[in-house]
Amino acid sequence: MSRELLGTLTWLAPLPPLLSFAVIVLFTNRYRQISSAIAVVAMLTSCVLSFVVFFNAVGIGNLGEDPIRGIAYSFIPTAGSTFNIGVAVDPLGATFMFMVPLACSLIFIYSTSYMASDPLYTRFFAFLSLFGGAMMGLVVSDNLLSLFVFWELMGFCSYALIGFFYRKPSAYKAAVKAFMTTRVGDMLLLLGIVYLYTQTGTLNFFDVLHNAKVLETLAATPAVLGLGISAAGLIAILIFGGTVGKSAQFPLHVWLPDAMEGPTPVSAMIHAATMVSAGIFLLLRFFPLLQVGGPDNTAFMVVGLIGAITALLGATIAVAQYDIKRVLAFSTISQLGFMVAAIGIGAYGAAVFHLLSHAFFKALLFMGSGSVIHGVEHGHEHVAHAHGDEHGNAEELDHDHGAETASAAPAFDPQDMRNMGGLRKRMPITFYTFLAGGLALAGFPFITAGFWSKDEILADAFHGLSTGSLISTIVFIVLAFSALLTAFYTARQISMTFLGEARTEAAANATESAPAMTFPLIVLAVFAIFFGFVNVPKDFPVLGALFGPAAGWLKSFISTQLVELQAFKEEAQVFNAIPLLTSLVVALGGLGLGWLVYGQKPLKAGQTDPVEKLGGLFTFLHNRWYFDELYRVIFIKPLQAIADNYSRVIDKGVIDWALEGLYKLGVGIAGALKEFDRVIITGGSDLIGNTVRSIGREGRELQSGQVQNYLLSALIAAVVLMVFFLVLAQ
Amino acid sequence: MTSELIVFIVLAIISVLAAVGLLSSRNAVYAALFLILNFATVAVLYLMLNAPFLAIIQISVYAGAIMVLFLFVIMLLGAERLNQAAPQPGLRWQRPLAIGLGALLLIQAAYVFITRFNSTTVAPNLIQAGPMEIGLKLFGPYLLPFEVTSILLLVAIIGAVVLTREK
Amino acid sequence: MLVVVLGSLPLLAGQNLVGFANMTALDGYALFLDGLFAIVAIVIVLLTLRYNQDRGIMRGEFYPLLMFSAGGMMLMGHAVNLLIVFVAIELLSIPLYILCGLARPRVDSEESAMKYFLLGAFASGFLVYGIALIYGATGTTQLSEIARKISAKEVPETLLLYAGAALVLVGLSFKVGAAPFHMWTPDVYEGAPTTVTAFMATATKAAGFAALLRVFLFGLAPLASTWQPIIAGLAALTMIVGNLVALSQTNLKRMLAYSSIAHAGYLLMGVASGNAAGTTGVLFYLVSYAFTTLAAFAAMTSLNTAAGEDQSIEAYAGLFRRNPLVALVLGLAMLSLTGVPPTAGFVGKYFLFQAAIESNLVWLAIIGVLTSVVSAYFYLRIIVTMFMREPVAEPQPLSTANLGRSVALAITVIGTLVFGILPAPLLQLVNTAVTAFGVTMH
Amino acid sequence: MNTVSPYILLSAILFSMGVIGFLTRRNAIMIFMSVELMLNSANLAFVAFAHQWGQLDGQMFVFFVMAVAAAEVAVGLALIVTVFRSKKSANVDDLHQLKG
Repeated sequence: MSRELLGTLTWLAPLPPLLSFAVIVLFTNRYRQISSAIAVVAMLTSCVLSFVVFFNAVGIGNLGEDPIRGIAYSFIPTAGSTFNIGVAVDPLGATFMFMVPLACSLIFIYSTSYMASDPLYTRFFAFLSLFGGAMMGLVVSDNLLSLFVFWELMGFCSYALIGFFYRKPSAYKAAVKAFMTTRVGDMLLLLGIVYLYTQTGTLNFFDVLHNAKVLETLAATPAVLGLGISAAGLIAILIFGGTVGKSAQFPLHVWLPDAMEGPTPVSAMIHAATMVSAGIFLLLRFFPLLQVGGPDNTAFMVVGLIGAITALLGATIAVAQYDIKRVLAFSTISQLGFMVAAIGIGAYGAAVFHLLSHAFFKALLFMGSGSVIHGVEHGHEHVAHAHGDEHGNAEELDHDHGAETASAAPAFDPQDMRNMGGLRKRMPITFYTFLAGGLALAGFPFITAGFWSKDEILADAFHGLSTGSLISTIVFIVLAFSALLTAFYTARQISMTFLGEARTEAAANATESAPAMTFPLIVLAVFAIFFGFVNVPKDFPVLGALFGPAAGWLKSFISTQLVELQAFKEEAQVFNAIPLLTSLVVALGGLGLGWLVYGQKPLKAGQTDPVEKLGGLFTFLHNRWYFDELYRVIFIKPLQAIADNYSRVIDKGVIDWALEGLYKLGVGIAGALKEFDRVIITGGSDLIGNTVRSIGREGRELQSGQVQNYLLSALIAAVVLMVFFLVLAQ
Repeated sequence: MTSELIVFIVLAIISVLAAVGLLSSRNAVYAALFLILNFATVAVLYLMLNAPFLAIIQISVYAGAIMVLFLFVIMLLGAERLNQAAPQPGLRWQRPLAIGLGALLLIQAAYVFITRFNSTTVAPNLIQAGPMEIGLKLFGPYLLPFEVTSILLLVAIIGAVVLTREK
Repeated sequence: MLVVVLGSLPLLAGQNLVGFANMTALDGYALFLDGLFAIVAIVIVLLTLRYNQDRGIMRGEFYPLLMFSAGGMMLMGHAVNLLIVFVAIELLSIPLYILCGLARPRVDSEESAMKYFLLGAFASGFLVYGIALIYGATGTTQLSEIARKISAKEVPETLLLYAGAALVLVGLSFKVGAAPFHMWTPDVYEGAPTTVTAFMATATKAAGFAALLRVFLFGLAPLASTWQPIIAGLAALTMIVGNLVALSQTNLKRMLAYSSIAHAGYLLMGVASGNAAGTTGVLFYLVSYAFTTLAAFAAMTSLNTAAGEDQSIEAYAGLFRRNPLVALVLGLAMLSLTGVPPTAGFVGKYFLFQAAIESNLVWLAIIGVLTSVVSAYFYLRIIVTMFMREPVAEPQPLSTANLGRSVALAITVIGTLVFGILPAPLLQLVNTAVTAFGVTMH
Repeated sequence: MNTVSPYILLSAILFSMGVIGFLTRRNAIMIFMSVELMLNSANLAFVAFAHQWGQLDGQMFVFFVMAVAAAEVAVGLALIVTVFRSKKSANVDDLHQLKG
């Protein structure tokens, strides 16, 4: 197929879902079946188009240097340069064009059954289509600006979908939290975009990232603000800020666990196919900017460290969760940390590989958990006939102590793993597919995709370690430990959910889900097992030879993408047994440990979870290291306080404000002094406190909220302004 | 000390005193009369600054027409007694502060002007600023602002009518 | 009549004339602003037709006063002489004082008018005195002459000049609602009839910036090194104050007033950067901001009930269920104000940040970015309230659809979206305007 | 005198007094008179500068300031009358419904 035709197809690929959004919103929003059919068909069309592009792209030898380009149109003709928006497919984009539409299509199909009884069925599909379309658009964008547009569009969709059960207060809180948290990252990204543009005059990926000259200039330019790093480094770090937000890296990871307040297919979209992958995708795109600084440069260090911290953080928290989806959410955070850490040590190919395999098995796990929840809910309904809860509309018991849950006191939580058990017999398809996904997540050796991709990261980290790279050493150790935890909590989850005897009536009466839900599970299970074989290392004992020329295909395909830079040359790696052994030990060890604790003697109803024996550590982990509480104290409260106080200040006039500040300061000092008095001198007087307080009270009487108060403050400003002008004039 | 300077000082003192009177009088009518006095002295200053036509306008339009309007409204509303007995609680703070700030502003201005004392001189040639010259300017280069101002006055008329008309 | 003005603009495009004794200029910049003011005024008229009927403001004077004010704004765009700047400011302000009070005998309307008037008069005092000082220093009120004399070092008394510049800046800051000269804004906006508020929030602000650009980037351009840090400081303060205070507002109109202050801060950032990119940013942002804000106000006016307008944010709970179309429009406006692509607000912010970074005001851009993160919170709160909450009260009968209002809604929504997705044509216009403006700076 | 500086100084004094009056008086009419004082002092500055530069332009400006002031007075007094009618007071402190 000619390149022009492929370019056109690339243009067309993101359009069907976007169009289906428009069509559903404008025309068919009253017809449930038609709407969902349109959405599914649109996504499948997009999938087919993408596959055509993908399989053709695979055949093009020099795709890395010469990507497929679509016709560009002029977006912002600025004075100096024109700003073109176009599409392009390079090896990185091509692999995403395989994974994204495939995963999306399966999620869409799954949703038709999962959401079947929801009253806002059509709205759900509209937003889901927009979400998928935006992700497709992001993947094919050839420049940072249109990428950012789709990026924000996705942010908005995630907001709308996480808050889909808007009657549930926790859902819209989660939606706002997701939007606000990711927006912090978005703004850093925007700064990065603007800075990149001022430095290079273009935002086109290929003009910047495939151009060694531009890259080296950027690396040689010192960054603004005298940070002591190069412009390339600063831009990379700012753009990484976007990734931190979108891909839920520490310290902006707090939104992702709450995001599972949305319907389960949305969680699958966010955790696998779209949102979080977009963040990693962006970072992968800008890998050359990181690379140009040489190994172990500041930007690499930042990325690697954040990734490692996140991997560990997510894995530890996941151990102490009861909610089936929440375990998966933290495991996503942890696995994203793996990918980011991989990028941080320069393991580009390994990161892509892990991202893709993770997308498949995590989508599988989420949809599997959705199937479980669905089944348990049905069981619950079966038991308590009268109850007609909406799907997923269950309150959470474990973290929301608000009044809203109190009203529905003995609410049954179909997502709590303590309410499950023994589902293996009730839901066989779900069990076996979930098992496949779980083993892939745990990195069960040789037969799962997760093993190969995780092993690849560890191997690269070990390679860096052996060359004395600091960050690689950290990453290797942290990731190995996290992988151990991962295997452990996976075993815990599978055991608690599927093995043993049912711990509640609901679980005992659970039923297998409909074919529309199990079909995608089966497809994804196949990928979760076999996808790993696309990238078996060439020099791997026995298997490497078995695959012959196909071994290490993904890595060699994807690496043509990168420009050869003086500063960074990846040497050919030799096979080393240590990382392989590490992978084997952590995966099998974690699974074995989990099996010992949970599998052998499954939990009985009412029995406490063995992890709770960890005591304080458990509480700490169960409460997610108290990050939410910390953020509330550090950011949200002060901001709210400033805002509230400021409006009071306006009311009173500026002088009063100053006096009140003085008063507060005085009270604060007085308080400190009083403490000092009490402890040291015992007794003493409150003279100072009283004096300042009375001054403040005097000031309060100013309260008038009058025009003249406004003007008084304006006059102060005018006087100050004059002083400035006159001083600066000298 | 030239005679001009003496006259200036006398007039300046009168105008400042008139302004003080404006600020401190408890009766709005007196305040308005003080303002008229101020305007009148400024009109004399205009004369000294070679602006005879403006001096006339100052007296007839400003001190005459505009201030009469003020007095008219004061009388109409019966608001001449200024209720200073019940100041708002904030007034205690606000007044000294406002005066202080005003003084600061003045000091800044004074600083600017005093640094220029004697540094600049008046242009040697006295310009003609009679009605004819003003008129020629007004309907020559200043035609546009003149027309705009007339629209402005029209707006003011409409506004006054709209705002005060009872339904 | 406005349509005629708008129609005649293309005919005049490409002209670069100076007329009326060099007091006014007919250039791309002025024409661009003329177009903006004409469109805003048209939208306002379309909205007002129904609004006044709903609110019982039966006064034919509304329209001529609006036209006079719009005329003053256009004059402001053309002004290249400080005298015209002054006269234009008065011509645009005085009708607005009256318009604010038109909803009388409602007390808040009268209060709004009175406050606006007092503040406006005070600001004019500063402006006139400032102009007097500049005249004293340079001997002319012609902006080009001022610029020439300063560059040629023919101004011996620079202190006088600086003091004058400071006072003029104070006067104009009042008009654009920059902190700390912003305090009148929320009170006046809240009390005035909503369509007048919309007009003030968009057109008056644009006119104020038109004057700021002409005076500072043209007339006082040689003094840039002095005013640049000061305006940058004002911009930072304005962004911080506007966004933070908006957080705790419970009245939508008041929140929009604080948001307009915050946006004045972003615009000041463009002025402070003092380069062509900044001018481009300001002009583009003025347009995008105008469309977005008009969309928000247009949506607000659609919700008048027979009982009056309830401006509290609470009243918007569950609006999406009651009136999905209006909720969507308002939601779009909020997104654009937040600066979420692909809306016009995003493109505008992008240019302004870029301009700031280009003139090494990185700290200012960072403040802008941080405050816009904060701003997302209160804009989003509106969306949450509309889409995700149950209606608090019984659904009230909404005033029925109206052709003029529908057209106005359509114009603003299309503007907000089109300039966000396809900014190129508008940008072309802006560039023409900026070229004509002839930014004579570094 | 061969400098206009004393005149300018006087105008600055009057301007400051106008500002002070604006901020300290509570009666809208008095506030308004203070504005007139401010404008008047600006006029004085204009005339003085016109004298210094030997130009007519400064005087022209004064002419327009006066005309604008007249328009402002008409509207302002009308507003005062309106407010007085509904509030029975010309005190600006009574204007405090809108705040926050």
